[in-house]
Amino acid sequence: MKKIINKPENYVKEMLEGIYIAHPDQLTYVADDVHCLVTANKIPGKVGIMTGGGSGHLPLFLGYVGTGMLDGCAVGDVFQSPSPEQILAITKEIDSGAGVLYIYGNYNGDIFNFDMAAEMADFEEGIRTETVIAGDDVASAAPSKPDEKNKRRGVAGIFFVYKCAGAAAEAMMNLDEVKRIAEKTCANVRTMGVALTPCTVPRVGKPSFQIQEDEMEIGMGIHGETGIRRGKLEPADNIVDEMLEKIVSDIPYVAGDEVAVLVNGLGATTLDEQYIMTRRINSYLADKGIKVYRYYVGEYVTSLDMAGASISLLKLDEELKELLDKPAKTPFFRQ
Amino acid sequence: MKKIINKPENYVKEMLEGIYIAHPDQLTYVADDVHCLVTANKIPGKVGIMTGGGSGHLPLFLGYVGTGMLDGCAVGDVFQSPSPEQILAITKEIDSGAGVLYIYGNYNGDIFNFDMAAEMADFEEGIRTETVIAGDDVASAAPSKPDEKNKRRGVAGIFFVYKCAGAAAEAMMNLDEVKRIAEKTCANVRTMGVALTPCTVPRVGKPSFQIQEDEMEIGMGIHGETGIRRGKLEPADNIVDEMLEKIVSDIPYVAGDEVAVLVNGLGATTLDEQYIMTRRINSYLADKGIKVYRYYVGEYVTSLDMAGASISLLKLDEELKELLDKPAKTPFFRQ
Amino acid sequence: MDYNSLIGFLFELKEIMQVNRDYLIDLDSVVGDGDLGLTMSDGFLAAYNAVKDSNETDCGKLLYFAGKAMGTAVPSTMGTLMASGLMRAGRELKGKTNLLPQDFVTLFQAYMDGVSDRGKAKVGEKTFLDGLDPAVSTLQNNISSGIDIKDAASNAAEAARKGFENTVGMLAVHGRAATRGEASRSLLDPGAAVAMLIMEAFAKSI
Amino acid sequence: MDYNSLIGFLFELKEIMQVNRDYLIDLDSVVGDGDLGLTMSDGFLAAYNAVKDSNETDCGKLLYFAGKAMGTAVPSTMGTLMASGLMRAGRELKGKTNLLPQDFVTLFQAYMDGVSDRGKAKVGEKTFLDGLDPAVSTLQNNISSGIDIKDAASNAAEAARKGFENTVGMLAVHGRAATRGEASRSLLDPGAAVAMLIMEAFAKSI
Ligand SMILES: Nc1ncnc2c1ncn2[C@@H]1O[C@H](COP(=O)(O)OP(=O)(O)O)[C@@H](O)[C@H]1O
Ligand SMILES: Nc1ncnc2c1ncn2[C@@H]1O[C@H](COP(=O)(O)OP(=O)(O)O)[C@@H](O)[C@H]1O
Ligand SMILES: [Mg+2]
Ligand SMILES: [Mg+2]
Ligand SMILES: [Mg+2]
Ligand SMILES: [Mg+2]
Repeated sequence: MKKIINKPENYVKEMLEGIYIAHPDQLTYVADDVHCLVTANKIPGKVGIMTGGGSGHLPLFLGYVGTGMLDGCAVGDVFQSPSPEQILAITKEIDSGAGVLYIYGNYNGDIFNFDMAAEMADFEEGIRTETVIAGDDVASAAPSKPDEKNKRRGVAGIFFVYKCAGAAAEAMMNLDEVKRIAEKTCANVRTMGVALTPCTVPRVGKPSFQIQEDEMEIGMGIHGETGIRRGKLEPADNIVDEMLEKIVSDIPYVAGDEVAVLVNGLGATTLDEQYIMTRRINSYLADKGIKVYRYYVGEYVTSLDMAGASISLLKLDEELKELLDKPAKTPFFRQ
Repeated sequence: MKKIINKPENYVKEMLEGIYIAHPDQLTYVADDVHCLVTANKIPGKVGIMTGGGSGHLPLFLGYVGTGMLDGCAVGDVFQSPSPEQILAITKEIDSGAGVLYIYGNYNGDIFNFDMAAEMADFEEGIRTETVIAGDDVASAAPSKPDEKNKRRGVAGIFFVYKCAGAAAEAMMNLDEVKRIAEKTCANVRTMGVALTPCTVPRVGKPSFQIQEDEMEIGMGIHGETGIRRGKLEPADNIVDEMLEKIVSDIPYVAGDEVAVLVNGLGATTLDEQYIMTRRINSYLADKGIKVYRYYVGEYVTSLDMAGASISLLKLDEELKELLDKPAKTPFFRQ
Repeated sequence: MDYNSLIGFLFELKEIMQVNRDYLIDLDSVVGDGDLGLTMSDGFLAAYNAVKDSNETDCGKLLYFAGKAMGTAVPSTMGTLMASGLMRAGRELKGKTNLLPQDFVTLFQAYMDGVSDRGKAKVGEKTFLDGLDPAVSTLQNNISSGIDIKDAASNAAEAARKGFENTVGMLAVHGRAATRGEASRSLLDPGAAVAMLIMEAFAKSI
Repeated sequence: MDYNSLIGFLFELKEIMQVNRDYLIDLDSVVGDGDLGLTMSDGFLAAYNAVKDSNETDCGKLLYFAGKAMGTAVPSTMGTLMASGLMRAGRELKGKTNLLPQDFVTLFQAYMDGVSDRGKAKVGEKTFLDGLDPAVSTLQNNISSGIDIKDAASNAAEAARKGFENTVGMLAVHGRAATRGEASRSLLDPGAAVAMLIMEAFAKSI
C-alpha cells in the first residue's frame, strides 16, 4: 500500500478536515461531527436532498454538495455506511419544512441505516423523508421484474440522479416532484465498469483482490465486487464495445434516442484513457443511431486507487435534458 | 503496463479525438492537425496566449484552453515537445493583431521548438511573440543568481501562470502587460513534488524507473527526473513538512504574507490523500504566520499513472489576488 | 431477574464477541469482507458501555439505548441489524424493571422482528435469522413447557449452534455472500455465528 | 559538386542513422531516455524524403527544406537542434547550385552555429558540439591547406570520432544528462555520437 497518509484510522477524519479547510465558503458540518457534511448555502423553503455512504469514492458523495445539487452528505468510514444518528443530524439541518429526499446507492448497509434514520426523523422530529435508491450497475444483477426489488448495485450513474433531482429541487419543485425526477433518472440510467487493478483500503493495508498483470475484470463493482467476466486485457475499443453492448441492450433504444454519457475513471486510470474510451463510445453510439446530447468525462466516482473505468448512459427526454443543463456549483462539479 | 488503450502509437491522437468529441463547444483545432488545439471562442483584439508540451500530463496543457485562460495549445507526443510548425500554426490562428504570448515549462526540447516557431512567426508572418518560461520546481536546481538563466523544471505551478496571465489578457491588457503578469507569477510561485511509484509511457511499455514498495522520492520531476532524496515512505504530515520547508525558504516570507496553494495529484494518488495533505499544509503555514487566500486541490498536472503529489505556493499581492479571483471556464477548470 | 442481570447479559455479549473476534473475522473473510469480528466486538462493547454505569432501571430503555449506541458505533450491515434488534426489544420491554422468563422470550422474539423488519430477509436465506430463529422457538417451547430458564437458555444456545451449522447448504440471497450465487452454498454464514454467540452469552449470563 | 551530391549526402545521413539506430538507443538509454536512435533515424529519413524527388537545384533551399521537415518529424532536443543546423546551413548556402570544397566548410560551420544559437551550449559542455567542433576545425584547416576534399572529409570524420570519445570526462550541463551531475563524467555523450555519424556519412558521400 503506497499512500500519502498518517494513521490509517484517521484517514477519513483528516481527509474531511482538509475538505473543510479547502472549501470554507461551500461546505460545513453539523452535530460537531465532521462526518455530517452540509452545504454552507442553505436555501429556505427548498426540498432538502441528502446522500451518504462509505468514503473512498471521492468526489462521491460529498463532492456533490452545493448549489443545484445536494444539501448534505453523511460520510462513513472507507466503504462503510454512516450511522443513523449522523444521517438524522443532517436531515434535521437541511429540512426547511419542505421535507428531505434521500438518494443513495443500493447497498444493504446504507439502506438499513437510512431506513433507521428515516424512522427516527419521522418519530423523533416529524420530518417527512422520501427515499430513492440508485441501482444502475447492469453487471451486478439481471433487470428486476415488475414489483421486484432492484438488486443492482449503485455506481457512477448516481451522479445523474443528483444532477437532475438537484436541479428540480433548486427550481423549488415539491418533495413528490423531486422524488419523481430522481426515480425517473434512476429508471433511465445504466452503468458498467471494468477494473484493471484492485484498490487498497487504508485500514486493511493490502489489495482487495488479486488479478494477473495481463488481466481485466469486466463488470466489477466499486468496492471490488465480482464482475461478470475476467479475461485478458483487451484493446480499449473492444472493452468499450463489450460494456456498451450490455448497457444499450438493457433498456429499449431506438434510432434517434438521445443520451448523456458519463465516462468515469476509478482512480489510477488516466484522463487520456478516458478520452480514448470516449472516442470509441461516440462511434459505437453513432452506429446505433443514438445521439449524444452531452459528455461528462473524468473522475466522478472512484474506488480509491483502483485502475479502471465505467461508462454510464442516461436516456434523455426533454424534461431530463432541461434539468441536466441547469447550472450547478459544488466543490467538485461546476457547470 | 495496465492501460485501457488501443495501439500505443495512436495513444495521443485517439485521446485528442476524444477531447474534441467531448468538448465541441469549447475546443477545436487548426492546420488539419489534432495536435494544434485552439479555443472555439476566440476574442477579437485580445492578446493570444498559448502553451504546449508533451502529452501525459492531463489536464495540462490543453485542459486550460478556454475563457479566461489560454487560447491555444500545441500537443506533443507523450513527454515530447510539439514541432515548430504546429506551434506556428496555432500562433497564426490565435493572433488577432495584439501579439501572442508563449507560456510553457522549462524543458530544452520545448524551448528549442518554441524559439524556432517564434523566429518563423516573426520572419514568415510578422507576428510579434513574447515568451515566459515557468521553472517552479525548487527540487530541480538551486535558485538562479541575478542574470543567470533559471535552471529549474517547470511543473504544476504553471497553472497559476496560466490563470493570472489569462485573466490579464481577458481584461484586454496589452502584450507587455500580460507578459509582465506572467513573469511576476513565475517569480512568485514555487513547487515541490513527491513520487511513490513510476509511470509507464505507453510506447515504452515498462515503468520509467524502479522504486521499492516502502520508498518514496522527494523532489522527483513530472517525467520521473531524479529528485533530491529517496527514502522510506513517511507519514503524510512529515512529507508535507519536508516539502514546505524547502518551498517556503526559497523566497523570503514574512508573517502576514498571503499565498494561494495548489495541492496536485500526479495520477494514482487519491483526492483523499490530497486533502490529508491540505490539512497539514494549513497548520504548517498557520504556524509560520502565512495566510492562505485560496486552495486548489485536485489533479492539475499529472504524470500519467504515477502515484505522488506536489504542493505549489504562489505568493500574492493585490494585483495577483484580483487576477486569480477572475472567472475562468475551460474543459478542466471552472471558477 | 432485574435490570442488573440484563446489564450482566450485555456484559457477556461484549465479552463473547471480544473473545471470538478473530473467529468472526475468519468466517467473514471467506464469505464477505472480513470486518464482522471488528464490528461485533466494537459494537457490543459500545452497547455495553452505553448502559453499564446507567441509573436507568427500565429494562426496555436500557436495551433501546444499548441498541442506539451500537448503531452509532458500527453502522455496518450486521451492526445496524443488531442495533435494530436491541432497539425493538427495548420498545417491547419498555416499562419493565424486572424480567420474568416469558419476558426473555419476548426479548428475543422482538430482537428477531427488529432484524427481519430492517433486513427484509426470511428464515432459510442464510443469514443471522437462521441462527436466531431456532433459538427463539426452542426458548419459547421450553418456557411454555415450564422448563427452567437456565436449561431453556442452554437448549436455545444449542439450537442456535445447530441453526448456524445448517446454514451450510443454504443459498445466500443477501449481502456480499449473495454475489457468489450457487457457490455460497458450501459456506457457513458469519451472521448466524453471531446469533449463536448471542445465545451462548445469554445462557452464560442467566 | 552539384545539388545531386548534396542529396547523396542526405541519403548517406539517413542510411547511417538507420544502421546505427540501436547503437544510439543504447547510448541514450544509459544517459537519457533512450529515444535518440528513433528520433535520428526518423528525422534524417524525413529530411531526405523531403528533398529526394525535388526539382529544386538551389543547395541552400534543399538544406533548409530538409531541416524544416526534420523539425516537424522529430521535435525532440536533438531533432530540433539538427533541424536548426540544417536550416542555418541552408540559409548560408542559399543561391548556390554548385558547392566548392570551401562551401562545405561553410555548411558545417553554419550547422554548428545553428545548433549552438538554438541550444546555447558551449564547446566542452558534453554535447553534440563536442563532436562537431573538432570536425569543422579539421575540415577548415585541411581545405585551407589545399588537402583534397575526400581526404579532408575522412580526417574530419576521424576528428569527430575523437571529439566524441573525449566527451568522457566532461561534465554534462545540458539536457537529461545534466541531472546526473558529477556522475555524468564517466559517460559518452550520445549527441556527440550523432556528430561523428554525420561526418562519417559526409566522408562516404563525397
Ligand atoms: N438482510 C439481512 N438480514 C439479516 N441478516 C443479514 C442480512 N444481510 C446480511 N445479513 C447478515 O450479515 C452478515 C454480514 O454482516 P457484515 O459483515 O456486517 O456485512 P458487510 O460487511 O457486508 O456490511 C451475513 O453473514 C448475514 O448473516
Ligand atoms: N543545449 C544543447 N546544445 C547542443 N546539444 C545538446 C544540448 N542539449 C542536449 N544536447 C544533446 O542532445 C543529446 C540528447 O538528445 P535527445 O535524446 O533528443 O534529448 P531528449 O531525449 O532529452 O529530448 C545529448 O546527448 C546532447 O548531446
Ligand atoms: Mg462483513
Ligand atoms: Mg462491512
Ligand atoms: Mg533522449
Ligand atoms: Mg527525448
